[in-house]
Amino acid sequence: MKEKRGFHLTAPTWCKGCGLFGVFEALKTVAASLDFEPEDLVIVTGIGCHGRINNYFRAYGFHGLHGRAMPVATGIKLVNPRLQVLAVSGDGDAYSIGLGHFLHALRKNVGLTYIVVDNRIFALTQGQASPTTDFGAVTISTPFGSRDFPIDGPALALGAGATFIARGFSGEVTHLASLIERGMKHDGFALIEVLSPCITHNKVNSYDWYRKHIVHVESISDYSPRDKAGAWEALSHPGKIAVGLIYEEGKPSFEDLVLPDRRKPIASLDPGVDRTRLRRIMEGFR
Amino acid sequence: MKEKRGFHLTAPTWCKGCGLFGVFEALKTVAASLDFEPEDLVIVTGIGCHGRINNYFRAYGFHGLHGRAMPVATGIKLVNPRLQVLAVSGDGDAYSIGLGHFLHALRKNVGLTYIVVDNRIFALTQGQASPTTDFGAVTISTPFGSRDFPIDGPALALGAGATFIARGFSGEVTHLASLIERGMKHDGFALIEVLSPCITHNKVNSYDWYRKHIVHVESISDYSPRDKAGAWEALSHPGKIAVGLIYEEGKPSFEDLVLPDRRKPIASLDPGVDRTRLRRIMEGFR
Amino acid sequence: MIKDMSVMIAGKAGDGVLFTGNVLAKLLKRQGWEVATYRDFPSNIRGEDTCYTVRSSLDKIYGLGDRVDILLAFDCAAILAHLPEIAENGIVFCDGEGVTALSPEKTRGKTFHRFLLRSMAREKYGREIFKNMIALGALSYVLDLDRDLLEQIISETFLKRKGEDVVRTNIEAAAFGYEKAREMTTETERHPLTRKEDDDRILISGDEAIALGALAAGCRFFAAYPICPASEIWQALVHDMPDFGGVVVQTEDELAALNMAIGAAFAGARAMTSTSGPGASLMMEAFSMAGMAEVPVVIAHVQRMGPATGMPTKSQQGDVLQWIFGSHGEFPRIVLAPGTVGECFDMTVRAFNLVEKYQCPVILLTELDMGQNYRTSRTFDLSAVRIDRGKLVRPGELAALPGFKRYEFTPDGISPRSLPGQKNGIHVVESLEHDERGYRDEGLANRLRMMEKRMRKLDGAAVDLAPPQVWGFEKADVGFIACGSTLGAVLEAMDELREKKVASRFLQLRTLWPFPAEEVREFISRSRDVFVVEHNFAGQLATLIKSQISPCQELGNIVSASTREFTPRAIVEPVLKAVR
Amino acid sequence: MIKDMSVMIAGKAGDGVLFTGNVLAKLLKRQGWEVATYRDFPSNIRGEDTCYTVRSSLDKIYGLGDRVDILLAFDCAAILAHLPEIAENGIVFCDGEGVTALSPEKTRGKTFHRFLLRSMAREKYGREIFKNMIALGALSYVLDLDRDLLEQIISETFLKRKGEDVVRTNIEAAAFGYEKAREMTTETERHPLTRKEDDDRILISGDEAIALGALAAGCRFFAAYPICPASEIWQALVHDMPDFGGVVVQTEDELAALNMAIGAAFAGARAMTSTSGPGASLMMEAFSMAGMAEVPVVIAHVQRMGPATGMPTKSQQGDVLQWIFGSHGEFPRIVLAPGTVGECFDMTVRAFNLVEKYQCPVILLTELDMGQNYRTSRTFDLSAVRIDRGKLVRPGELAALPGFKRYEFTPDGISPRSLPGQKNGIHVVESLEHDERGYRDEGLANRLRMMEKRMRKLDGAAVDLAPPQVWGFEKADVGFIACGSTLGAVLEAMDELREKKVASRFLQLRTLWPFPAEEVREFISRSRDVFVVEHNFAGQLATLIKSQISPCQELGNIVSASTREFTPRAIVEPVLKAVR
Ligand SMILES: Cc1ncc(C[n+]2csc(CCOP(=O)(O)OP(=O)(O)O)c2C)c(N)n1
Ligand SMILES: Cc1ncc(C[n+]2csc(CCOP(=O)(O)OP(=O)(O)O)c2C)c(N)n1
Ligand code: SF4
Ligand code: SF4
Ligand SMILES: [Mg+2]
Ligand SMILES: [Mg+2]
Repeated sequence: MKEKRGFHLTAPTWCKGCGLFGVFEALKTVAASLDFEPEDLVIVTGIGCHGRINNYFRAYGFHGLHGRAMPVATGIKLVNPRLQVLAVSGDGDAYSIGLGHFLHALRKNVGLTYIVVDNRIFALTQGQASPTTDFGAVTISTPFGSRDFPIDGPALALGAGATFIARGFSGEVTHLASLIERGMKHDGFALIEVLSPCITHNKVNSYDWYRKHIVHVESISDYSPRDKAGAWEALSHPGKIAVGLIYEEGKPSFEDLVLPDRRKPIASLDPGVDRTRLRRIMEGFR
Repeated sequence: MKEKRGFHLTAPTWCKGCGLFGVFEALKTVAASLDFEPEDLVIVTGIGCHGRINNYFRAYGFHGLHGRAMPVATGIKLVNPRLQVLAVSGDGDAYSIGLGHFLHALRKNVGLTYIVVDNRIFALTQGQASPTTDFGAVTISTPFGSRDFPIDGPALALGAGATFIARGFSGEVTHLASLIERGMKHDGFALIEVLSPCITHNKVNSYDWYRKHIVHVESISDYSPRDKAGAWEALSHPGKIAVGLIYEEGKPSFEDLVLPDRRKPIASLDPGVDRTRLRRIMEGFR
Repeated sequence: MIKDMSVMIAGKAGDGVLFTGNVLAKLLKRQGWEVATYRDFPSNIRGEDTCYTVRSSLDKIYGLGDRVDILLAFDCAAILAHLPEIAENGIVFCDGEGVTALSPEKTRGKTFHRFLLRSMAREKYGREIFKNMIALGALSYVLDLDRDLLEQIISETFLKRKGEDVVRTNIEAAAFGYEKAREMTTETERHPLTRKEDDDRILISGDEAIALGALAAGCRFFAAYPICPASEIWQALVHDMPDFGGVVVQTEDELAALNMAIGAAFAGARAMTSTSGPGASLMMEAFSMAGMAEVPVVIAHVQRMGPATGMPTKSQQGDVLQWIFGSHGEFPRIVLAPGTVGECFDMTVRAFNLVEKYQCPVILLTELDMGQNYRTSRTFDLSAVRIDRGKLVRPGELAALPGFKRYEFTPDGISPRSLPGQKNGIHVVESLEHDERGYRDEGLANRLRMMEKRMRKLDGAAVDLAPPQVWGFEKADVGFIACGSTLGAVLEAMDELREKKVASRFLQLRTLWPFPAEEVREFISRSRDVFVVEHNFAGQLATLIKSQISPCQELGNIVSASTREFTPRAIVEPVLKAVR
Repeated sequence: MIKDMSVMIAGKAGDGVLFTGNVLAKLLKRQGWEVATYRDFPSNIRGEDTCYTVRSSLDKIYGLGDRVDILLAFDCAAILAHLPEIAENGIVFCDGEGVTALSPEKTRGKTFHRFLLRSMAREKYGREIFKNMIALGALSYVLDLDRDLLEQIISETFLKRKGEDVVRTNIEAAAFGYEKAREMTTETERHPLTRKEDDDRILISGDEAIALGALAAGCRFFAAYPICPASEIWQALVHDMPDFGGVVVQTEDELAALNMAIGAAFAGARAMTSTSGPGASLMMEAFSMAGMAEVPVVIAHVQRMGPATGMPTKSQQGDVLQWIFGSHGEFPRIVLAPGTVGECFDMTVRAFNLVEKYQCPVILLTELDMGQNYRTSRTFDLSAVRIDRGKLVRPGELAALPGFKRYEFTPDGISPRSLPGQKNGIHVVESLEHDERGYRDEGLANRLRMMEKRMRKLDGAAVDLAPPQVWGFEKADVGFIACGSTLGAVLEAMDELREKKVASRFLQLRTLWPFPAEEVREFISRSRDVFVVEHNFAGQLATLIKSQISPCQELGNIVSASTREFTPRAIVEPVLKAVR
């Protein structure tokens, strides 16, 4: 399938100007350019505005529970590693309620592409603070200003042993698409955080605001995504948000490590009754 | 209370030689040296061998659910910031089921001292792999060798924005006590991970093994726990485990940030009916 | 004279339907009328159908009824969707084309006005958003509402946040709408409402009433995770909590929320969390712990439609049995189900006393319909609010005790409670089975006594619990049993039935657990036909009743899995069918 | 001739009681006897009392009975604890002092031997650990067990892992114990057991039987988080799963475990998780999702004592209602309760067929007593195992479909299922309310139809579910209803009652939900006195029955909150009291 159209199911009803449109476009571009069919892709989503993507994107989809995209996606990948399993969460979904799952899928290096659409707000629930909301920000849940120090997803991922960390911006669709594409090709867990304005509930972190604050790592001289110390350094500038491919390393993926035979997906096994083998096990109980 | 004895309730029934004895001793030492009374201390524990400390240590205690020590401890601290709130978890409790809570309490910089007794195993449940179990280790849950890449608690904490990170060893009680003491004096969240052998279910990571692998940061020339890059570097040597005060920074604590008045603990408020104020609020619904 | 009147405002999410409805409701209330509102809205971000009904009456009303007199539609889709609900002689104001395309049968008896709100707003004020004020002006003409009151509400709404200019323009837009409606309608099409004195009343939602109750009851710790339709409790608390010296914490999830509230309660705060369906399921483990550890925590659960993520903006009574029979292991619990906004307040106050007296979790179980919609109510009676902290021992008392036992075996099963920081009160709160001092104990004898002790705590609780309220005739063949937000529909169904010469009684359950078996058995035995009315699919309340009253005669069960509020009609019809 | 015999081995955690008991059980089984074991152990790490009872019989037995013939105690505390249980003419072997201190009334009719296992082991082999082999040797003397068999078992146990030397020393230690016992006891004190041919039988626990059933049923994905007493299912699966091409994943918690199993099931695996009390409560949200999304997932729940962390090593039937009435929202579910190890196997196989046929979560509900204790059983019948994947469409069929609808409205409510990767089968599994293709739909009409569709799925399920099994007389005044691991106690109570001229019948519930109302109603109506027997405090099974059978006559309820296994005596006594 070399056509973006093949993945376009219907026009999204996100607010006009929402960053999620950028993510949607980037995803379609990648899907077409990687040349697979809609049925080979599974998009597992969390609950939030981001989660509605299943209704717009043509592919198998699993719109599950808030914060639980990771274990669902892991289950799918292990049972059928031939599938391209892409998970999409929001900052609340991934970093608040889903934080534990996120880091465990990451450290296991499960072969998933995880797109965290970070709009620094709980959008679908009308605008409460999220773990990435700026300190001091006034939201409906923090009328006197947020008193939580925000989480930096990529920094956390680095500390947790991630093998692929990228950050994109939904205002730069082509760049974002290139990051997602690389993430999809990565054998193992790929985190792609997307800076994505919520124009309705977050008036501060707008497109312009992001444009003023982002720094492309490509523009840092001698930057190498293979250098962990450099990656750490790039993520340590308050007020400057590093975007681009921040870190990458090679490590066996979870499915390679735990599956008896990756080329024989569990999904295609005949669950027939292997009486000989079962009888042998039963002998052990004599 | 300047006496260790005052905190000793009864002799622990951990396996003879268990690292938890070292933690127990260190804690009593600190409690006596910091000169507060048993009633000023609350120990919140997780479920696991470590959690039994409430039965042995004289102080208020909360032995709650597996993985949920952090929110319970946070609730206590906010309601009565005068209390010294100490939480004790195992590696399973803190880094497996409780990982999300751990990182959220940490990033909020709640004024807790969090001792994670890391024996690299689920001990109480008879020896399954934990998130810190070595790659390849054979445990009852991983008869063919663990296929998970272990988590490094301090590294993760650094990535998550911790303000105090230390690691001790239950084979070095005095050193450990000094770290805990510093942690208790820290205004904000203090993580103290303790390398602690489980002599029953983990035959590999023994006292000797740890002695061979630990490196005291104090012995690194020019090491400063205020230097994040240095801390990162100290945590990045495969096969070498950094112990000591790894990182420290000053930041307001959560209770300072969110409580209307820290000196008027909620616990001591009279929940009397402030009819004037309530009536004023009700006026808003006319 | 018009005594009862329903206005529906319908459009798309994002159209300002909510704002318009809220102002109208407030206006009607200030005019002295009783008001009940109903929002029917999608969980989508924008673009889908939404509507807001404001019913008002000179008499006390508890629910929505089942008739719409005036429809103000922001588009034609809204008309098509709601036409069947519109009463004979109803009036429809509609923006957009298409009204003319409706078949005469459908529109017979109803008056249609093309009312191009959007273009008017754009032309006159350059921005569509003023359509809402124009609409409000038009409605005040048709209903002959007090224009001074409207101006007053407009200024209350905008002055602080937006300044005088905005207030002025809005007032102007309302006046413009008023004139437009006057030009358009004949005098006979008006539904002028009489004006009464606005007495000591408020217009409030169930969620807001719970928040107010919590503050009144001394709740000083609130931890929660955002979720529809419980977040409104939080919204209502968060501004005022600091003034009371308390704190509101947004946790990372619901597991943390309940555990944190439990920690806070242990440390001495009156503590609470609130949630809805998915979050409630996530709280089941800590719920069990609160029962075991005897920590006093209040959980407000505003039910939405399940299962799973379900329909976050639709109401249902689908989670009733979970709180009664859910979670692992056996422990005492109290489940309260307020049926009016007034009861939301009262029962919240009561909940905080019960929770400390009985030292077991207390659930305030309401529904989205109750939580998010508005009702007029007498101003809540603050003088009746009393704080009873139960067996919380004072520091002085502790010194006198020969050795404090947190889980002491007492005749009533309730043990003294000390707080961390108190001398001589040291104990462990233990999630494992424990002895009287709180230390782990797995002995058989201790276990049996501890189980007995915990379960016995509620044996005498009936005196403190809200007993069922019986409405209607002393003697009647038909009996209803229901709880929560179906109350309004049941009461109006009773009126309709009476008109049809069927007398009925109604037992409103206000405490679901411990189950008031005596009262219910007695009620059932005095009725020929009993109908359990509930807003769910499987008949959870009926299941509960049958499980607790045995032997029990056959019960009728009027259920509705509808996404909309229970209507009197949905009750009257099956009853008539059954009894005739 | 001795036909029934119980041996108890008692000591402290860490003493090797478990090992000793296991070997004895295996030995008795190999000798041709029926065996039932019972472990009573603390959740502590070491030092607390623990005991292991091995009952054996020439006849079929399902439970432990309530008598101990021989006690082998590693210390005197054990004697004091268990003395009341020891039968007339019982024999006690005890290490340690103190036996002599017992009052003559207490010891009357029982023979006591000081048997200094520890010092013997230390003296002879330098290590206390050999006390277990010495004990086993002594028991084989007293019971006249086959020493070749014992040697064979010793070598099976140690050869692979520890080598020949260890085997040899252990065999020697056993021989030594045999001789010591011979020196010590008189011939009349022996209880020689006859030897039978060991036929086609196995000795297996419920957890192991479930694991085996899962492998046989084609389960190829297992995700779980460690918890007593469910981890044994995992232990039994983890070694063999790779050979079957499947995978076992240890997740970070129970929320992940069930969600991951759901993901795996969606992708096409037969998938399962297992847990106990606290973990089950954590699974409630995903349970609801499986119901909503119609994903076929099997959950094995081995009940332990709650509430909260409770007593992790004690059994209880305290979580029954949670699976039936728990979680938020309403959705279909199937709850199976095997009563024997054979049923653990059969029902697990059945569960995997049911789950794919009905596309709703299936719960295998057992108890610690069932899960961790051993019973002899016929070798499981593999020839009867059939795999039925329900409406799983094959890729070929998909191409022919005019547009695949995952949630198609079908007459039976069950819709076709495609797997990701299959062409023409694209759909979304949706946790929100959805249309036939799986896309979010909040319309009223769709909601009503979808609810109906899901709830209708089980209407015809009775044919596939395990019907209740009725044991005992066709006509009898006394009827028992029970499920799960109380079966053994009920059956023996029936025998005892028969001896006392009270005839009884017993309806064993094997499917708890959907509730087999017809069969239960019929059974109840044919009995004068019905007793619901269950291992919990509040009578959950009785509550369930009353809620489903209405009107329902009064039911007796024999409950036990004891930390120990249900005994026949606990049933016989109340029944005799009630019926006489
Ligand atoms: C268990 C549970 N708790 C709470 C909710 C309510 N909820 C829905 S979306 C959401 C947060 C969404 O924030 P985010 O993940 O950042 O997504 P966004 O809407 O910003 O894309 C919450 C709290 C839920 N659905 N489930
Ligand atoms: C919700 C829940 N799941 C599982 C368990 C069982 N469980 C008890 S302790 C434990 C792990 C203990 O490991 P760790 O935290 O490292 O403590 P340790 O025993 O090693 O000190 C588990 C899984 C539980 N109690 N609760
Ligand atoms: S509310 Fe925010 S995140 Fe959601 S669709 Fe609108 S702009 Fe996007
Ligand atoms: S099992 Fe391990 S962690 Fe637990 S008490 Fe024994 S040595 Fe310590
Ligand atoms: Mg967001
Ligand atoms: Mg551990």
